[in-house]
Amino acid sequence: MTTEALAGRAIAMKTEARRRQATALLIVAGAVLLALLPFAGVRSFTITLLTEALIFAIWAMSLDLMTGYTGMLTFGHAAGFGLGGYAAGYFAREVTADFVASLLVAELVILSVAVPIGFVAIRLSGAAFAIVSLCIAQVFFQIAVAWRSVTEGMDGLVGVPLPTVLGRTINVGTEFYLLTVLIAGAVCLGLRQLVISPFGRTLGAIRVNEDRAAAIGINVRLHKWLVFVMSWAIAGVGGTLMVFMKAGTTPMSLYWIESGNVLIMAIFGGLGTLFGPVVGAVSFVFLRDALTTGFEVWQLAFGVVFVIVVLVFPSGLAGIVSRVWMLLWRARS
Amino acid sequence: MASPLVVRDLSKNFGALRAVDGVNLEVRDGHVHSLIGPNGAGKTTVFNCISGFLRPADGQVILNGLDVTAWPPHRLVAAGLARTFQITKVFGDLTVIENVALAARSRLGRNLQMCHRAQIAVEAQDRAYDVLDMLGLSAQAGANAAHLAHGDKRILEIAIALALQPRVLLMDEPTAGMSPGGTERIGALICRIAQCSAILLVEHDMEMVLGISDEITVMTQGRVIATGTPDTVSSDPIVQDAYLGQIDAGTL
Amino acid sequence: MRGLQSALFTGFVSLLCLSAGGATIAQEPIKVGVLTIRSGPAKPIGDDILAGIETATKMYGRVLNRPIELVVEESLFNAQAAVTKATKLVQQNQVASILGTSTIETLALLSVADRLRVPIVTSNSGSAAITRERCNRWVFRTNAEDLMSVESLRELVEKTPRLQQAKWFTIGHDYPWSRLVASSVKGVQDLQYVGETFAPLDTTDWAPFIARARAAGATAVIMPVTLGVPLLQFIQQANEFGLTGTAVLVSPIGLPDWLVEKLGSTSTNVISAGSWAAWRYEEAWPTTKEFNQAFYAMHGRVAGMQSLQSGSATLMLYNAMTKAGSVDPEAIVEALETIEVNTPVGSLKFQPNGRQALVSLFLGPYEKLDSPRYGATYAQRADPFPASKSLPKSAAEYGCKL
Amino acid sequence: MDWNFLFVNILNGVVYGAFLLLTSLGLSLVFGLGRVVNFAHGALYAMGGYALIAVMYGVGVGYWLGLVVAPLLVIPIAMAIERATIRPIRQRPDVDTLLVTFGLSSMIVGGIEYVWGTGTKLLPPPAPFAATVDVLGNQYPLYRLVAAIVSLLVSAGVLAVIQFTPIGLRIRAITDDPGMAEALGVNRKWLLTLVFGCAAGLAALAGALGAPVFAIHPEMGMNILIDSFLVVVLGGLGSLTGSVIGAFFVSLTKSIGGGYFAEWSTAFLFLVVAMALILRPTGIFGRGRVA
Repeated sequence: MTTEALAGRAIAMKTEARRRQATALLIVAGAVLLALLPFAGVRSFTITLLTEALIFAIWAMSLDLMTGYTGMLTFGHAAGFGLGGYAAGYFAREVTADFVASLLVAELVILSVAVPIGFVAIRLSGAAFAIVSLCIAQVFFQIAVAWRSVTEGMDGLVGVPLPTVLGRTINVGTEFYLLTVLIAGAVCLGLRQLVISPFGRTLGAIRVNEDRAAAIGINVRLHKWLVFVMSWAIAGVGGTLMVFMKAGTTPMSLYWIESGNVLIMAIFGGLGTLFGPVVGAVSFVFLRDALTTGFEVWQLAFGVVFVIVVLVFPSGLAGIVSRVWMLLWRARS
Repeated sequence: MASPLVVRDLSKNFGALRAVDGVNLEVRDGHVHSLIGPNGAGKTTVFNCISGFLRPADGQVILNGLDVTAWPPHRLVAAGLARTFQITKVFGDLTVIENVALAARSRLGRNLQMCHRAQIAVEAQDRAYDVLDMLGLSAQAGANAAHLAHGDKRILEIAIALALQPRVLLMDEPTAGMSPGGTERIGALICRIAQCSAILLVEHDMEMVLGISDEITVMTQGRVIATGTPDTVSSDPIVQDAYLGQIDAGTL
Repeated sequence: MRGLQSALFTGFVSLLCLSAGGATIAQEPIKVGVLTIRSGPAKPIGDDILAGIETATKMYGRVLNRPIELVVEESLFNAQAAVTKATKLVQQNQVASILGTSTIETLALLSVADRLRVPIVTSNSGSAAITRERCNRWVFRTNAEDLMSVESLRELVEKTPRLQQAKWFTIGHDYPWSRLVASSVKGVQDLQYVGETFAPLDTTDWAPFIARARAAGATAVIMPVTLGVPLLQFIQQANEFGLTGTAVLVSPIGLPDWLVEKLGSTSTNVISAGSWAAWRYEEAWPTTKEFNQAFYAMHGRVAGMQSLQSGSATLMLYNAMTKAGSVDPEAIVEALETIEVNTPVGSLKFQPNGRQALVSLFLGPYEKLDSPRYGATYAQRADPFPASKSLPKSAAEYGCKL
Repeated sequence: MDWNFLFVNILNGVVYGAFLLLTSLGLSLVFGLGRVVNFAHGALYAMGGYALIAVMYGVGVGYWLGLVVAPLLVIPIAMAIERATIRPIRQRPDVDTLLVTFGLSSMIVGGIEYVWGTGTKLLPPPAPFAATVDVLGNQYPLYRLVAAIVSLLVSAGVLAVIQFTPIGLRIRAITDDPGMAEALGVNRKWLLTLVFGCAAGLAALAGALGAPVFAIHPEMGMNILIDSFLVVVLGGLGSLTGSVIGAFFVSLTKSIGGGYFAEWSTAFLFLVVAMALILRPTGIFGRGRVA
């Protein structure tokens, strides 16, 4: 085994490490940039849309962990999001509007549900898992409709107060936007660290080939179970933000159409990239707003744009961006 | 000392079909033990039962004196058993080194570790490189596994298994679809591997089997019809007319 | 196309005011937001709402010597989307007020009304809570809420022997208001109530629920079903199963007139327990006739229930602006609290210390007209049922605290 | 226990199951052949309804002729769509085709809204069948029974074609083992285009057949799409026998659930399907190959 070969490997690992730091920095820089927008004279409604987009981004990233990285296709990802929304919203209205407390409560509720459900659901894979996840979400939808004493049925949970952080009320607008940017950035960074960790790589192995993964000593079910629970928990963070932003929620937040939307955002942006879902969420929100204003056949336009993007850009919008990014990277080193 | 792998009265049904019927096996340390038989004899089923991919209907699998019957695959790996697949199942979109490093990391028990640490990555990488060096695959370390030549894929398959540092290695037709040259290469490898771990081998290439095996078990219709050294087995009249005849006609 | 029309219309209006005198700050149009359904199966309802607002805007002409510019937004019939769009209307278009919302949107806006800080006048929201326990100083309602409809239903039952002897059954969607209607019917004195069933919200095949009513031997079925496609499907299938032959169908809040036209003769099997509006009120009330004619001239069809209602809400708003003498939100709200206006649904004013308009409901059967009017061949006969009979005397009584 | 009530609900289930079978067969065929999860299937169902009123009120043909013509109009359109959007990306991962069909669904529904508007179109049942008949003492709409029989006959025809004709043999061959079939020299590309078209035809027929019962509006296909997905996965992806069983399993669960659990019926359906899949992950007739 030659010394230059060893040296080559050392260098390879160094560049690997450098790239990791670079990406982490990129995420932080992006968050800072976003946080500056309100002070750069961006229109207040654009900020509103961005807030919504970032909340969706959190949700889409959580789906990316499950579908993009672990290969568990889900049609019922509204469950975690909507559940978090209801739990946080109800707690905030009835007990205290403290954001952290509400978030914790939401997470507790989600865990208490996702742990047992996940334990059963992850025994399936592929289409069966997709359909079962859909079924689970629809059952939650029905519960939200029927459990009127808590959810107020189809009228929805209304009158959720503004959140407070350390006793200070966060007004929806710039303040709430900054909070969202902070959380979205943290989630993105955290997920990024997760997917490059040994755990993350293991998920990749499971995605590519479950038998093989098992054969090299990976406890496939345990991993899928953990991912399922984490993914719901992160979705719940988004749901909590959303319920505060909209000051309420309705069972429709658990409906399969919502699950479809988030799946579309993630795939449209590019699965397995974390970055893609963010792009997907942002473009989804802005596209929908643009198309549904004074444009009555927006569905037609939406469909056309959608089909074209999928046909012309494989691996989603992020595919393009990341390719450019890689080129730049190569150019640098 | 006790044999690392002992199989007693192993049976498995698929519906009405009794695919494996009371199979007994003993793989001794440092031995290459071959399992041969015509297609549909149940060899792969035996493999899947031993390696935890199928739950045997009956019988015992004993690994290093431990009863591991119907353990899930990942526990078996931890207990020192690894396998390769008949159809190549490398991780397509990863590089060769990542493929092996995955296994190495798994062996280091790092699967569940959720934050990246350089020094573990290094540890795993080094182990992986050692394996690749041993199998002479380090040149392609950076290549995408999916783009390897078929022969190299088969070697990678073995490399992944070896990175798990198994006491017992199950190899399912490692030479499937390989050129004579490649077959020799594999044969040589197997002998080298046998020095550190016992091998149970399913193989069609009689030449090679007779060449490298210390012990051979012959199966037909899910039953063991003969066990012994290459010479005894190849001279065994039952085996002759039940099986070897056809094979000779087929291969030679 | 409706969008195009309104664009042309507003363009036309702004042209007018440009030609009339130099463009001073006073000429700058007043923006009014219309947040309603612009796509999907429920769109016809949105169409009627928008058309009514456009008609009323044209009828009223300039407000505070300024033209009105309608800014139309799609609510997607979804609470969360509606909140975003309302925010857009306020933040981006700086509208002076929001019109056109239905129950789902109104309930969602209630939570954010204090952030939006513009008057919201809804004309198409049934849920009683909106002006009762959940009432909000920014949110006004011109249409009668569900509990008022229940009162008129009571009256209807007392007046109609056929309904008194009937065996009542409820087939509704699983909405709180549906259950409210059901429980109120159940509560009516010496009424024979034989059962109820609530369908999932995405029901397309009503056979199982019709079977339930059959098994219970119902002869009067009250149907708190979402207006639009579901109600249409339900009535058609009830007809298909011959339920309309054995039982009378009672619609708790009346049928939109486009739906009546589609149903044709089937609609005569339906009794309205009290409609939010009825264009045949014109036989008794000139403002309605005036509105109907303007509407027909503008849209070439009859002014439907939702149109008459949204038109009324619009007129209330414009009169309030005129009285307030400015488009300052606070001023408009104060004006809305005090004005009394002649509208297509009668002379309207909001209940003191409340947000519910003292509006009549309209009873009467659906019948074939001797001769088509405004292109309509079937319509409801309009016998007004005054708010004094359907609404508690003071807002405080039903829990509205502002 | 009211047996008659149960009977009526079962009857309702069988009728709805017949419609569901038509849509599910197409979905299952397309998946089996091309691994295409067709989200646009519901939109094609709606297209059938609109094609029907187009030929009835546009051309002025009668209902039954329209019933034949409408699917024939949809088939070429669907084939063109497949050729233009799905074939080019066959080599990409399955999610891409899923995405494209999702976009297509939105496009078709939007297109329908653009051409016909979003309003609901009511279509009276054809004259002789507008009445109700007495089924064991229950007034039952005659048209529903007729429509159910028609769709059952058509489904049977489709199954026969798949089972006994050379083309059917090829379809089964590819469904079982794509690689093998390629080797046999079956032109998979065009076969998929053809089958996609026919599947769309079946959906369109279902849409047209159901028009007098469920009315016609742009989003009429959405609910039946979800139900069909349940059917196909429950039956075992690509297995036609499974689809048949699945269709009636789903429809009966739905109608009996509707009769006895009212607002809980859909939740009940989803629970049952989830349970069934957890017990049998590859579906009732799945051959372990869950994509």
